[in-house]
Amino acid sequence: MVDKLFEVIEEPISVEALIKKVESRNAGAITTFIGTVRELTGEKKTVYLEYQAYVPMAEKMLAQIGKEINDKWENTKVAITHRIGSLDITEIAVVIAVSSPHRKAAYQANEYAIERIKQIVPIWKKERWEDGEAWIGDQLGNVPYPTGKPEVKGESDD
Amino acid sequence: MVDKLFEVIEEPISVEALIKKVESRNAGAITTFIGTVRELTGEKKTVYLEYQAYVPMAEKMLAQIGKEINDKWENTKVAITHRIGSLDITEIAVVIAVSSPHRKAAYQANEYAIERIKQIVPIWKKERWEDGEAWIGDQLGNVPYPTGKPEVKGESDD
Amino acid sequence: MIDVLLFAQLQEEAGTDKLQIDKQSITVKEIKRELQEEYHLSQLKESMVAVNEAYALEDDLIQTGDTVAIIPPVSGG
Amino acid sequence: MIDVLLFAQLQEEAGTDKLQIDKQSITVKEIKRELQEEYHLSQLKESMVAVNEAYALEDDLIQTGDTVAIIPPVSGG
Repeated sequence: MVDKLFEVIEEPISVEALIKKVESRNAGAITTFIGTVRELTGEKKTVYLEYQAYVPMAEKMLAQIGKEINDKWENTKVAITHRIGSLDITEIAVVIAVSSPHRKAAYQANEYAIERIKQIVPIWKKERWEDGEAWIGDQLGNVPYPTGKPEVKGESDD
Repeated sequence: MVDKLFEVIEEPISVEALIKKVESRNAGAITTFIGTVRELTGEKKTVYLEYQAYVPMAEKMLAQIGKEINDKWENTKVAITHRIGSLDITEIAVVIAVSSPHRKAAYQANEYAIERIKQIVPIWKKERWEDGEAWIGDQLGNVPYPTGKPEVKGESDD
Repeated sequence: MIDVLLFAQLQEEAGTDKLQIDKQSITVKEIKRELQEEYHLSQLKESMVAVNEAYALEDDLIQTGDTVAIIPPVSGG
Repeated sequence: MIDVLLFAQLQEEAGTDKLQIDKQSITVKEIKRELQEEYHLSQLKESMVAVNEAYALEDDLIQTGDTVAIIPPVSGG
């Protein structure tokens, strides 16, 4: 079986498995980003989250992000897995692993990946609170970009 | 047994174990940096590396870096493990894990940690090539800072 | 026939994850208007449209047999 | 008696990881000079000195019983 570098799955994500996918004799640095379900957003208490995806397209978009990174930062390797379904507090929703000969690129490329995911990958999150639930969209009303550079926003909420 | 958040060990480092140490219900993001032994530096081919540390002081300095991060970025949790002894290509020399409610802080604090490690933590690396060996020091002749802000340099070699 | 996939909020509003539109061809802009008028879906203005798993522009032409997906603002990560 | 720990390159040059200096007290600056003159160690100029596991300044006073470590430029990470 060939490892898929970019996938959307329903099972828990193994961080170690993603690190393995980007290992390389020429890598001096591997960064990972692990997005977890946080209990508090402002005053609101999340009970659990539910993620839904347009799976085949989401995997294509993740692969596109990987390609964008390879074009921007030399000799990087990228793997991304996003989980869907119902997730409890502290569970892992997404893992991004990037390896690079140099650490600066490993950090930059990793952060680029999460910003891009939030722009172009068809995955949606429903928050379930004690007193209700809602599908979350971009509160600023931006629409995702089909191509081109991401607009890297400042501190976002997750 | 209480988990040590900052340690220098001779055995292989478990990334999963470090992630566990920084998990939190208020964390929305965990970043890890994994420093691995790279084969090529310029034209030079490394056969293996050897790390030596002044262990008790190195652990104190790692803890100090953790404290600096907690002061600079709210609600972060930090764990750092550095390995010493002989390491082969692709083996892990250091792992930094940072959790934070927000991803921006998790990336920034993690990068701050590796820059600080390269300034103040008494650990030394000996490179073994096919035709010789040498202890590596800072080629720019900087000395580490006992206190104060790090001078974050540009792209370094590892 | 054109399949239209719905997700998230839109799926709940429509009560289904898939609609079918009986057309030979239609532009992206027109299909959005049609979905608004026929199904009263919200969020169409701020949604992107994907045709066969790739983002499409407002004037792109959708043909019978294509799979269309309405992509409201995403919130993964 | 003051213990002086050596690491990396300095340890190899001295052929030992620990020296002892028979003094009641001495400043950081003086101990560096003494190590240079007695043991011909390199890198002393660019090295930091730690006293009891904390970085010390050039004019700090080292007392008998203290543990000193010579810290050449570090290269961990």
